[in-house]
Amino acid sequence: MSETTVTPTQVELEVGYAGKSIPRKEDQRLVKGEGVFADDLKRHGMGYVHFVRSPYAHARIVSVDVSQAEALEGVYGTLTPDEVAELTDPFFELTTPPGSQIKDYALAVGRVRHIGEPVVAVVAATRELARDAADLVEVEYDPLDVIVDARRAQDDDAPIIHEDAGTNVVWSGIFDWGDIDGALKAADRVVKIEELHFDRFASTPLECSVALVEYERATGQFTLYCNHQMPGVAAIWMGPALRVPLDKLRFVTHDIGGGFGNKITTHTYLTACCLLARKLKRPIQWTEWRTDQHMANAHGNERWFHDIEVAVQNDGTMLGFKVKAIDDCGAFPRYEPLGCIIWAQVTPGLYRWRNIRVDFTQVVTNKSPVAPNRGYSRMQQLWLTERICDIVAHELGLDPVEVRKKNYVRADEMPYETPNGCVYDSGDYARCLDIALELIDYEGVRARQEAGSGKLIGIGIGSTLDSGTNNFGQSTLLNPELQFSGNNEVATIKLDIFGEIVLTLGTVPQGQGHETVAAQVAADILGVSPDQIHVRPGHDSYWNSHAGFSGTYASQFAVTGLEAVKGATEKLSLEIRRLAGAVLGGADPDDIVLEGGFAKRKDNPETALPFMACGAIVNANNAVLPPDVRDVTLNCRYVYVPPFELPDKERKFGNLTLTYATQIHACVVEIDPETGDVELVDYAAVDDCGIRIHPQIVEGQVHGATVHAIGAALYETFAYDEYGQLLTSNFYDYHVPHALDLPEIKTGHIESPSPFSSLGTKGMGEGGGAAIHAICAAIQDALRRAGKPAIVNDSHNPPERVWRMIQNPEETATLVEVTAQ
Amino acid sequence: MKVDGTKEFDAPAQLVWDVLNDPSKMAKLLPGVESFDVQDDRHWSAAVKVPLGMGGLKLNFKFEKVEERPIEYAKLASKGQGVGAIVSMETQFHLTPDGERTSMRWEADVRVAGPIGSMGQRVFQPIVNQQVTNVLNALETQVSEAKDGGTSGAEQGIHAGSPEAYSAEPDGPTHSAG
Amino acid sequence: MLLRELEYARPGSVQEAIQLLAAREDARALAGGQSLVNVMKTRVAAPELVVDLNRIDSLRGIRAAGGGLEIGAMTTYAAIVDSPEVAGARPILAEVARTIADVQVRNRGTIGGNVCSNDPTNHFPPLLVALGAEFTIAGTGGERTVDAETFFEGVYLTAVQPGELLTGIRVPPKNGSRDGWASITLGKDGTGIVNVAATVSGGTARIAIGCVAATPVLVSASADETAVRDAVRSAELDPPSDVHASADYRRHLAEVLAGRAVREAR
Amino acid sequence: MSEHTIGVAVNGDRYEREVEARKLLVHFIRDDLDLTGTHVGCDTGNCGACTVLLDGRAVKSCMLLAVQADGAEITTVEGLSPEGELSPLQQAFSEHHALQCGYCTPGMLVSATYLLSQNPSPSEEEIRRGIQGNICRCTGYVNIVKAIRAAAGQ
Repeated sequence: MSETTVTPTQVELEVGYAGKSIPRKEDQRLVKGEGVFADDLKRHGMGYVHFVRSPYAHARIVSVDVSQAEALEGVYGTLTPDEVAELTDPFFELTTPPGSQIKDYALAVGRVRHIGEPVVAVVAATRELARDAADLVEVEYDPLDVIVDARRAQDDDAPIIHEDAGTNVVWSGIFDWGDIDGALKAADRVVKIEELHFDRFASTPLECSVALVEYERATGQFTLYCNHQMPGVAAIWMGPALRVPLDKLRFVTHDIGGGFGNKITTHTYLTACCLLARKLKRPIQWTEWRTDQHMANAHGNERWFHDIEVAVQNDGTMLGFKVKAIDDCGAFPRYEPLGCIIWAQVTPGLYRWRNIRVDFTQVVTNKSPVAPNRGYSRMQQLWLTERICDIVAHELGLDPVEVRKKNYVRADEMPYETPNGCVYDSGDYARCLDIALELIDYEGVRARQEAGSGKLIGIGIGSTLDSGTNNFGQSTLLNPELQFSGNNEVATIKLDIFGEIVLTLGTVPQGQGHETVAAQVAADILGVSPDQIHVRPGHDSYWNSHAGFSGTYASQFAVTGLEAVKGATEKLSLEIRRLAGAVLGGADPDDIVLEGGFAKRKDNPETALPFMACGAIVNANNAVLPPDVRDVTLNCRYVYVPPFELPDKERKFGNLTLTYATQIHACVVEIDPETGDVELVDYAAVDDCGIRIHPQIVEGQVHGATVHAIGAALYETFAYDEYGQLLTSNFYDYHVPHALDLPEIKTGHIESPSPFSSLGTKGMGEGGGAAIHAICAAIQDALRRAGKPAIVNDSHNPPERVWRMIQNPEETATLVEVTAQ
Repeated sequence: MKVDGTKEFDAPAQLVWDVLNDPSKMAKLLPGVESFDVQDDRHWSAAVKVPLGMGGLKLNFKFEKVEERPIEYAKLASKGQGVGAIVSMETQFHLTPDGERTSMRWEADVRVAGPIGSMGQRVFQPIVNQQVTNVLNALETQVSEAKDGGTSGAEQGIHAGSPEAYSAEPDGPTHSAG
Repeated sequence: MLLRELEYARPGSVQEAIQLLAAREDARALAGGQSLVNVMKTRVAAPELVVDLNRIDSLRGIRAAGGGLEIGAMTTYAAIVDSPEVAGARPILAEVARTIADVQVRNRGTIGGNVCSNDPTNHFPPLLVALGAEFTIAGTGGERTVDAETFFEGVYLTAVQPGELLTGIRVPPKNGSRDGWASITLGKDGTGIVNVAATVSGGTARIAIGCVAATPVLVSASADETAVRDAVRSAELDPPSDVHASADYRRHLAEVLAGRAVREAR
Repeated sequence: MSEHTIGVAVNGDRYEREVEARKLLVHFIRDDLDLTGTHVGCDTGNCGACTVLLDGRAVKSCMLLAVQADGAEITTVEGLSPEGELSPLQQAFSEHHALQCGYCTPGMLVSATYLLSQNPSPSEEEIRRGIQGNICRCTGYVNIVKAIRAAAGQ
């Protein structure tokens, strides 16, 4: 089942590119080092920014003195908190009062609330000088008590991080679907789990955040060459804060060195750069360093689950569960509290559970703000559902494989409506699981476990869903005042004067190969090869090929992006065929076929109009045009709008997302019983994302998402000490997987076409953190097989934690209680 | 991080107290002091270069005596600021006279903020140990000098990089988490 | 990434280097730079003068000497990995060097830099203590030799004084002994959590443990695993606690790894 | 300010420039020579995005001062293939989808080039060891290993 498509180097000219792994258009420039990343740009007279950052997790700013810094030769100027407070308004908050009273600015105003928070910006002629000057800025702080543990944020004696809000709670609400109280009464047993913790980590794209900002005084126009991955949303934050209309903020991206959601909330820095460009009358260049990125940009959401109660029948069938969740969003909400609802896209995981109550609270702490991170908010929920499966199975003495199969939504139930109104479009979870188990030789490993060896062997399964194409109406379930709903994406395609086909996307790719995949879809419609379609790299809001939700996030390109490409290209195809029909003797557009760069009459293929002629006529020779095709522009913009409705705010009910790709992963671990060191010895990832346009790219996304989750499970953690000091601020201590850390990752797939997208595709790429769930399950399996009754209660399991579970399994075993009734 | 320990002196408590409460003598206790300035008997400051192999870490320290009960107890707060690091320290001394000898119990709570704080967690504890050992050795020298009424010992100073500054100290620091 | 202003000198001889180092209080020797440059990027270290040793040829090279080895301080990890002399005399040096970080670091990083920076997680300090290496230090007053037990003085501190230079390391002959190494790292070849080196000779194991105190802790025991573990358990360890491992866990690892290093010594 | 005149040959072109002693080699390559294929992905020498060949050996150019490279021959990603063509490794990276965002790719290609120069037919373990100093956040290294094997004719 493990498959890799070897790409032919020569592509034959033929119709039917979709579904084939053709060489990526992006690769030519990237393998030669000719990619254009934001830090590669330079401008005459530009100044380099260095941010002076807080050494404290929580402190009052007593005074700021930039005089020495400004006096240094080569320094162009500074930006202080007082200036920011005067020149900008706080960024708008998505949540309800009192959380919405939180004031978030480009620099720390009045207080610092996490380590590394930018306090002053200094601009100088060189990077080094800017840093020299930053060292001369004097900031006096009065340290305040800190909160690093989200569980303490609501205590009476907890320091209040945002006095304007008067509480550390950002958002709080209860989601109640079905009848969990009835289910808990009716069930044979109730399994109670006291506490589980989903740890804090981030995908840490290798390219940090960057911007080069120019300001044109004549027009008040800002141009931001940057690597923001969702510029439309950045503009919505920044325009009002800077008190400028949105069109005055032109965003340009080109190649982006990975995003994974971590480049959605850089608007604070971009705003500071805008203010500096305007104040200092010169282009401003900002490059974030890795340590800064770790301390003060975008962590993933950390979440605590308390008082879980699962209603279970003796045969392992589960009726549902209830839980109290506390989400830790760090010092500022920014994209939050959207994480308080996004999880609900996968409320019951892959399971047929009808009764679920979630009491959800999000709080601020003195840690780095969070941002959407690959698998955003769903992977926390999916980790919970997977932990529930394994803990219930082990406590009841059942096989986790059988428990999953018994509870999975079945293929014949698709499309399946979850208790909260989401619609799982298609899939066959049990079949995917069988494939995954076969790939790791499940029976063989079970036999090895029985035989025993020096190492503790464990098998784990992670079953997840990658929900793609958000219905932004879900935000109204958090805040009924918000005016967001649905989704959209744009593509524009034109046939130019010399016959070039130019495709412009609204998406903001960061390595997903959009240029290639979009060209495949357009090529099939236009009857040309993908080589003949120029897809503009990156994004430029001046192209006017974007809409409010444009961007690359939330596993949606294969649906929103490609539907837009398809829509625009079909429009262009129709225009070409109308034009050719009119020129070639008045044929009906349906009687014209596009092939090999010609529009041909079906009844007489020798009668054909080359695309070049089409482009030339419309653009430069239009006096010859027949009157009924004078509306043809050969420049077609299409906005794709998925079929969503507003959710029911009262019941918190509705379809929150359009497609659900499936990931079923299985792994084998070997644990050194003396040290707790976990070695991943076998790994299989089975994916079902419907129809695959470019199988190799899909497989690449599976590899990437898997390794992010492996890193989170074993190595990566943003750990803080009690004073709010980040202990893993660089790649020495924040260990991301290197080549030697990983086994070969086997892949398999099935294709269950989505009934909700015209290409049968589903968004994919985020995955659901399946490796975290699989590795936790495998560790628990190994412990149980060794007679240790421990449960894995944390998503992050470094050697010492595993060693402690081996030494003292009771410590976590006592978190679980099973009552029979 | 909290460190504490005890130290015995072959000198009367008053003498130990005098050394501990004389800023100019205190200055000599600190490793790598480059300059020293006394504002009043409760406030003083020092420019310090903490010796580290890859180059000294320069910090400007301000000291304040926040509490004292002669001759048995004193509490000092200090804060050192430098590039990449802010070191805050709270130090307490308890002296118990034992005839011509004195027993000193001490506690220090050291906090490091700034980029270095996030980098060197595993090395703070040994580095703090080293510095504490230095201070205790220097203190012993000062006390015995004061007892002898001479000054020569202090000036020969314990070179921060010299081996004797770091020899294992039987009554050196112990740790508690923090 | 942005260093403070500094001056740079590139001496061609040890004598010249020592003169430069002795003349300026804030001068630092720059060996492979795989640690020092990093520290300078943070500006926590900011030497005013950097004395680059990379063009002093006499500091490089590995020589077989009386069954043992003489290794120049500026010999890179890569050179140790590839050295036939090392393979013949003390192959453990190559086996350990091979696990330091990665290819690029091994191409620049030097054994002298490794021991002089003396970070508790470094590989060579415990290894060279176990092997009983000797260190040659040159200064304006001439050369002196220091044994491994006294060379390492504290975190980031060694017997090399300001104005001095480590020029070479002498590793004694194997003489029938067996050398072993065991470590737990953060990921494969990542930051060390605990490192243990052992040399077993005539039924006695000489064990040096890294990252359980400011300097490698030397323990001797009879060479069976139980005795080794007992000896480590009763040794005076003062392990740091950090984000990767508590002091207790490090203490436990020291014991387990010491047993393994001895058991697997070859 | 301490300035030095240095001479280097990068991808066969000779340059003579004044540099501040404190300037890192990677900034010299990117900012002074405008060879922006060499990237910066961290500030601690872990990620390998800045890997170049210095006198034929793979090194991380963020861990050297530019002045240290005086007199050296340097190869960056821009020098891996003749004008207009791809090297077998570059070709294999594209064919096997060994890159997604492409940010680590220049350093990865330089490390892989170095590996094959030292060991023309490496095992999978040797390949992984050879790229251990290069972090990729997109591919999980699966297809990178595959591409290097393919370029080595395996």
